[in-house]
Amino acid sequence: APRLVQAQSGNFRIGLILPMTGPFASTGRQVDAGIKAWLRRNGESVAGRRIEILLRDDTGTQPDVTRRLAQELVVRERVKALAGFGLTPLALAAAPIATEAKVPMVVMAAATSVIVQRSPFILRTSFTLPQATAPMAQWAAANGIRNVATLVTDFAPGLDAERAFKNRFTAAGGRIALELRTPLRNPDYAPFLQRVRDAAPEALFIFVPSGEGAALMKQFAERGLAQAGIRVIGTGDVLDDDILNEMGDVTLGAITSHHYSAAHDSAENRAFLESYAQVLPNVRPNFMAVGGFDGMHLIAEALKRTNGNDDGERLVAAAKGLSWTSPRGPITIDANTRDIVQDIYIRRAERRDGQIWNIEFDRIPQVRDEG
Amino acid sequence: MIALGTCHLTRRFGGFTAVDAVSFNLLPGARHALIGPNGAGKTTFVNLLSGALPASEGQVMLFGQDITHLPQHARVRAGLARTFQVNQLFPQFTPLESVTLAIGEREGQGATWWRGARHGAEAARLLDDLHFPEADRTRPTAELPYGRQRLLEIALALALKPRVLLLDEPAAGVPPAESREVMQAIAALPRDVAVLLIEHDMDLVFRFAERITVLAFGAVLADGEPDAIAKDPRVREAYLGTAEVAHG
Amino acid sequence: MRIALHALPWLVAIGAYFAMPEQLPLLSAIAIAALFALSLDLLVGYAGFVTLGHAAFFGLGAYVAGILGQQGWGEPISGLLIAAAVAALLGLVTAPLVLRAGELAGLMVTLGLGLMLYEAANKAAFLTGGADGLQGVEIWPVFGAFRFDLWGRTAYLYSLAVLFVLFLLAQLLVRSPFGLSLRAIRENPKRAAAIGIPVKRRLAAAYVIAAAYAGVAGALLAQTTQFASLDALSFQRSAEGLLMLVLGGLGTLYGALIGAAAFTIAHHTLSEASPQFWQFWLGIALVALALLGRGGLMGALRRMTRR
Amino acid sequence: MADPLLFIENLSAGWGEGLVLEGISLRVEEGQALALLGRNGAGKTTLINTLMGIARQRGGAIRLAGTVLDRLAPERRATLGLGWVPQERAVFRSLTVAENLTAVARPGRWDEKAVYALFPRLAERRRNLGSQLSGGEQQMLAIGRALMLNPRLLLLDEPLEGLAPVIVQGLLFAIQRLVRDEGMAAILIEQHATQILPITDQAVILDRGRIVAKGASSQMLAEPALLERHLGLSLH
Amino acid sequence: MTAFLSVLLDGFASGMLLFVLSVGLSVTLGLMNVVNLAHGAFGMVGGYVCVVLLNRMGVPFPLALAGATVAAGVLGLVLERTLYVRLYRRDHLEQVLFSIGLVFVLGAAVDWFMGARQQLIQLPDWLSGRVEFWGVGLGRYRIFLIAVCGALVAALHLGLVRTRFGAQLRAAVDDGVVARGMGLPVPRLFALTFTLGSALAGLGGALGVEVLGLDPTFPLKYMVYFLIVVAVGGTNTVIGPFVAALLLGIVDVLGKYYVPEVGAFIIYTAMVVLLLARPHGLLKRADA
Ligand SMILES: Nc1ncnc2c1ncn2[C@@H]1O[C@H](COP(=O)(O)OP(=O)(O)OP(=O)(O)O)[C@@H](O)[C@H]1O
Ligand SMILES: Nc1ncnc2c1ncn2[C@@H]1O[C@H](COP(=O)(O)OP(=O)(O)OP(=O)(O)O)[C@@H](O)[C@H]1O
Ligand SMILES: [Mg+2]
Ligand SMILES: [Mg+2]
Repeated sequence: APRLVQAQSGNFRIGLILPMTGPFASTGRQVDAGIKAWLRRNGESVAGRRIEILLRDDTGTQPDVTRRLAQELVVRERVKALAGFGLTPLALAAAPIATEAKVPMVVMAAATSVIVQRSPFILRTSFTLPQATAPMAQWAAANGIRNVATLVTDFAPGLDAERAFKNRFTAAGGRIALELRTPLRNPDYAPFLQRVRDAAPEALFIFVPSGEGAALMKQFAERGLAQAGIRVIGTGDVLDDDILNEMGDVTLGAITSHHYSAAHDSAENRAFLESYAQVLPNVRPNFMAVGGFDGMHLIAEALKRTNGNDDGERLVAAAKGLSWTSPRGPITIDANTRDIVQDIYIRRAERRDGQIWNIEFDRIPQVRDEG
Repeated sequence: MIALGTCHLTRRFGGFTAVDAVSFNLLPGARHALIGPNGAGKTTFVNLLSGALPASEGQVMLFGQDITHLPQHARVRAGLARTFQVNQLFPQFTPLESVTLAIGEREGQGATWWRGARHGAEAARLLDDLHFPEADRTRPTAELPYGRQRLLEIALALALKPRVLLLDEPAAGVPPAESREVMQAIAALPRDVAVLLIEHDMDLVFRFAERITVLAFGAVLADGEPDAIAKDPRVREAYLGTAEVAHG
Repeated sequence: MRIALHALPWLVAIGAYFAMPEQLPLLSAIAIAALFALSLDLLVGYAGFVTLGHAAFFGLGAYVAGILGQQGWGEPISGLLIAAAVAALLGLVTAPLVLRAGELAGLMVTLGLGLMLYEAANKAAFLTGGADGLQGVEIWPVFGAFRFDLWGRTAYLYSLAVLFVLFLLAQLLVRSPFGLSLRAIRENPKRAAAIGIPVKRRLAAAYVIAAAYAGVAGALLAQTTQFASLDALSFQRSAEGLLMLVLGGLGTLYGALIGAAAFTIAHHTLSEASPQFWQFWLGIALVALALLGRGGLMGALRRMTRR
Repeated sequence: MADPLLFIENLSAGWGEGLVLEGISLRVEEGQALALLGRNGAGKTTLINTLMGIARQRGGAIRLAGTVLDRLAPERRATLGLGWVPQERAVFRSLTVAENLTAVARPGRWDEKAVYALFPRLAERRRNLGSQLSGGEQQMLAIGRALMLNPRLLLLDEPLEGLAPVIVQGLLFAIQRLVRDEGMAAILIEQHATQILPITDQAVILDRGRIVAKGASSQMLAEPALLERHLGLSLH
Repeated sequence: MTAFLSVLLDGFASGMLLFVLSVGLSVTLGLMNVVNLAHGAFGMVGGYVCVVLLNRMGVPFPLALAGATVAAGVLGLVLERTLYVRLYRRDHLEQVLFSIGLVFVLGAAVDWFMGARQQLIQLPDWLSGRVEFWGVGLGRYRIFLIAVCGALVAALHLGLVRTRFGAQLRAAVDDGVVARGMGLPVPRLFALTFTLGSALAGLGGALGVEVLGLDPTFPLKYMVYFLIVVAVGGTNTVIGPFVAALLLGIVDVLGKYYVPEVGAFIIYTAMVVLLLARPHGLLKRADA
């Protein structure tokens, strides 16, 4: 009968499960490239063990496939860590495998609050929506916006964002004029935006999955909402660096809050951009990429701390409480929640040197998930 | 008692009336022919009787029971069987399979799911009676020559042991020698089975029929003994032309 | 000789358990996909009724079994039976709608109903967990003795056993007069009605049976993975089931098994070898098969053995 | 000697791998009608379908007015002058009667009006779909459709089937006129030999894929024993 | 009231787009009876060609549209001559197998060359922004869509369905063997029509980039919608799918505006109800 063999030498295998095809393929490509960028920069050997990545495609839509892939990776390929996880349901489906197999599971992209609670072996290097959203609500309230409509995609992260925004914004004395949820599939934003126009709020808060922001922003401009005096605020997903530049002038002036912008001004980020460009030329890294980069860093650091011992419980223990300076800024893996604590930036879309960037102009330090 | 009767049976297609208030009776054991020009509404009439088409107006009675609104299969259960002018067969089934299936349905075993089909022997006997060549019985129907398919068309109806049998041009495409055999098999059906024959082959019609109804433009043009029909000038003009009519 | 041929797939399946102890999760996935394809074969292959919404029954079965397990009734076998019954009930309720419309429209009605159920499950998050999937499913050991383990041993043997039993039942069914009448309806519904076959009722029966089968397949998935998600109800699931069936060959029952195995293995191996571009190679395989082989893999096999 | 209109030599043909016809040799001159007789399954339809390039020709030669047809696609044969009335009629179901005629029309004496004059019933049903015609109406349409091609050689596979006696008379008369007066040639298949022998010039009897008798139609009519032997037909 | 009109017009435009995207399928599936689920893939190719012409080569938008149409048409022609010809007489389900395979291949190929990211275009000025009529606003691009689509419907109806060509095509579909026996050049008819269907798909894909976005999952993402339009509209016509697309577009947009909570339910329910009421298509009566 098969058995988990406790190998302490040889390659350290990481099972990386990502949506490499399907509607969320760009997430997978970014995370994967982020990891490759880290390996290129830091070498493939950690604590005397060669890092070996086994990449699997979960197509982004099938939790049972994700689960099966995780199961196979631990049973057959004997990976010592699971990583990746582009979407919440997929991460949730794999969580029991991590628990049962006792391997660390590093969530690099999925962003709903609950995920980390589903297994004591889960660690997160992406972000959570409440974490990114609350500062936006606070900023809006502090900058004289009293009356906001919200528009989010109707799935778990969207609901997280909606709730977080509402709580924080109303607590700060603001008013939610209208709450709209758009379907995940075939969203035609026109009718929703028409309602926003009818309601005439001072600003529209938006969360949509990355990639969708383009259509939404175009519609926003076409309907003349800006002329009607409605501002756009949102989380960074809307103005994803991946396609921000192609989205064009309609984005200019939009205010978003997020943990990473490719325009972040630091030595770490410049180094990251450089190695990333070697992996995926002509593509700007986005917040998914930095989640992959930092996730790889987290695994490597933990492995260093255990001196190459790949016991899952020891790895997780070693990872807890780690702090370092990431391309996005200073971050910490909370020792209790295993979730990420990081700075959130308020950014404005601006044109610099012919390209459009999210330029950070305000910072809320060390934000925790309040999910 | 009337085997099959209609009362003001009407069928319209859009603005076109294909069957126009036809009242018609078929007696038990009748050997009755229905003739008429092309497009007179004969096939439509059969479709109304068998339930393949719903009637626009009027009634259909089978042995005193109103079957106007019964679905097709219920009419078959009640003893009404038909053949089609254009072959309607199961192309991938062999003739033996097709007939076995029909017999099984007749015996009410079509919903049986826990064992195989029976009645193979009875099917073989029926095909024997119709002189259906042995070699053609186990080939897929689609590969059979046309004439053989016509014969199978009739075999399927006979397998149902109907009390009323509607035949829509059974002899078309069958050589005269064989069609005579077929008609003999039909004539040899039990005397209480009523048969309604639609046919354009006047030899066959006058050999077979004891009574003839002529349909034209959806309505009954004439009805009576073969001799009277053959002499009726209206029928000659609309349908028979100058054809010689054999008397059998 | 014939018997040996019939036993072959099952011997292979049992052999695989011993030969590939590390591939059991994949093998279970194949068994479940095979059962789903089998249920489609009854409906599409035999009765000739194409559906694009069969995942509705699969997903319903999955959620029923999953919710039972979540709410404290984790007994697997009764879970399967209840899932089958609920799926059959949905089949019974929707059959008149689907059959009313006729061929192309009926096909699209199945699609529409499937999509509606998907949306309903998405909205009913309190019951289904919505887009996050159903959490906290606990399934008890089979016969109180065999726990669903990490290696997937129990999962595989359990799925295989269920598949085997239902396959035998399906075989009985298609060889019976009932099965013959379904084929007759597929071949020529007009004549079928004229020899006294209640066409709609038979099709409805086939629809309900296929629904129950699909429900069991879904329940198996939920039980062996202890999880259920919206994707079990998705159009993609329906379409994939059809692909497997056509790939294997319609109207043979074995085609469903072979198609499910071939498709799942090809998908798995190709996507492992090339996580980004596996669809290219899978696509080439499907195109080639469609061009070369009439009657799918079963057709090709038959032609080979006839030589 | 000039080529006849249709020249068939030592033809063998069938469906798929199977062989149905063997050693068929025939010629049809312009302005001639040929009766093709034989029991069910004798291969009459197969012969016509081979001429059309639909059944598979396995050996021998077919020439139409000197042009070798052997490898030509069916549509080429039709444009060279074959006018086909298939046994199953096969009218185009989703086309109206008028469309059935005009879609295949080629210039010549036969146009929509001429067809309607031959079959007044079709004129009445002009806007009906092909699938909504009665059996006899479909037969008329199939014949009319073939005439619309203005062919040199008509191939009529049981054209009388399902037609009312009065229509049959008219049609037989029309075919006779076509052949005698317009110089069209025709091959006619019919189960009732006695109906077409009077209007054809020569006759051929097929049995199990071979020609078993051949001769002038008038002569055949005069030899009931021959017909009876090969067709199982007693004339009275 | 003006809000209602505005939303109604949006629905109208959205239906028009749906029509342009699906009309190619009503040609291949509806007229030719080929279950070409790869329809969306031709649309995707059109979309990518448009993006490349526009963004990388700076071709003006109308020319890029034409380029997309031609490119998809040529691709369709090549594939028809080499592959689709072999499938005409096959089972519908085998056509499904084939065309899904083709979707996978083309999707992966596009991914290889262009990546998996969303592709975006910038419209020329004369097509961006919005005009107001009596207080009812409508985007310029949507007006453009309505115009293009109206022209297409008229052209297709008069030039394809109601002509001798259309009758010959339907004859070829009804019975290809007999049609050839009647002298109709069936292979050529099919090749031409398939090319037309693919070209229309390409045009639809190119027109859709601005509104729907574009990535390699495009063919599968919208497949269901194409099928709905053709099924609800009925085969053998382009007016039917046109009405169906309009109806679905309007119902969908109005539903999202007035009862956003019900989400995608509305369009599916509308489809099922329409199908049950008119199983043979919007314009056909059941027994006709
Ligand atoms: N679905 C339909 N729609 C419109 N007209 C129809 C339809 N079905 C039949 N008809 C018309 O009804 C008339 C009667 O047709 P029917 O088939 O009953 O004739 P018939 O008497 O059987 O003729 P035949 O001897 O040629 O078989 C025909 O003119 C036909 O065109
Ligand atoms: N489409 C086909 N595919 C395969 N075999 C066929 C096909 N059509 C005819 N055959 C076979 O060819 C042989 C000759 O049949 P054919 O149809 O030519 O006879 P026929 O003389 O026209 O008979 P009938 O009087 O019944 O029309 C038969 O054995 C038949 O089974
Ligand atoms: Mg008739
Ligand atoms: Mg014949």
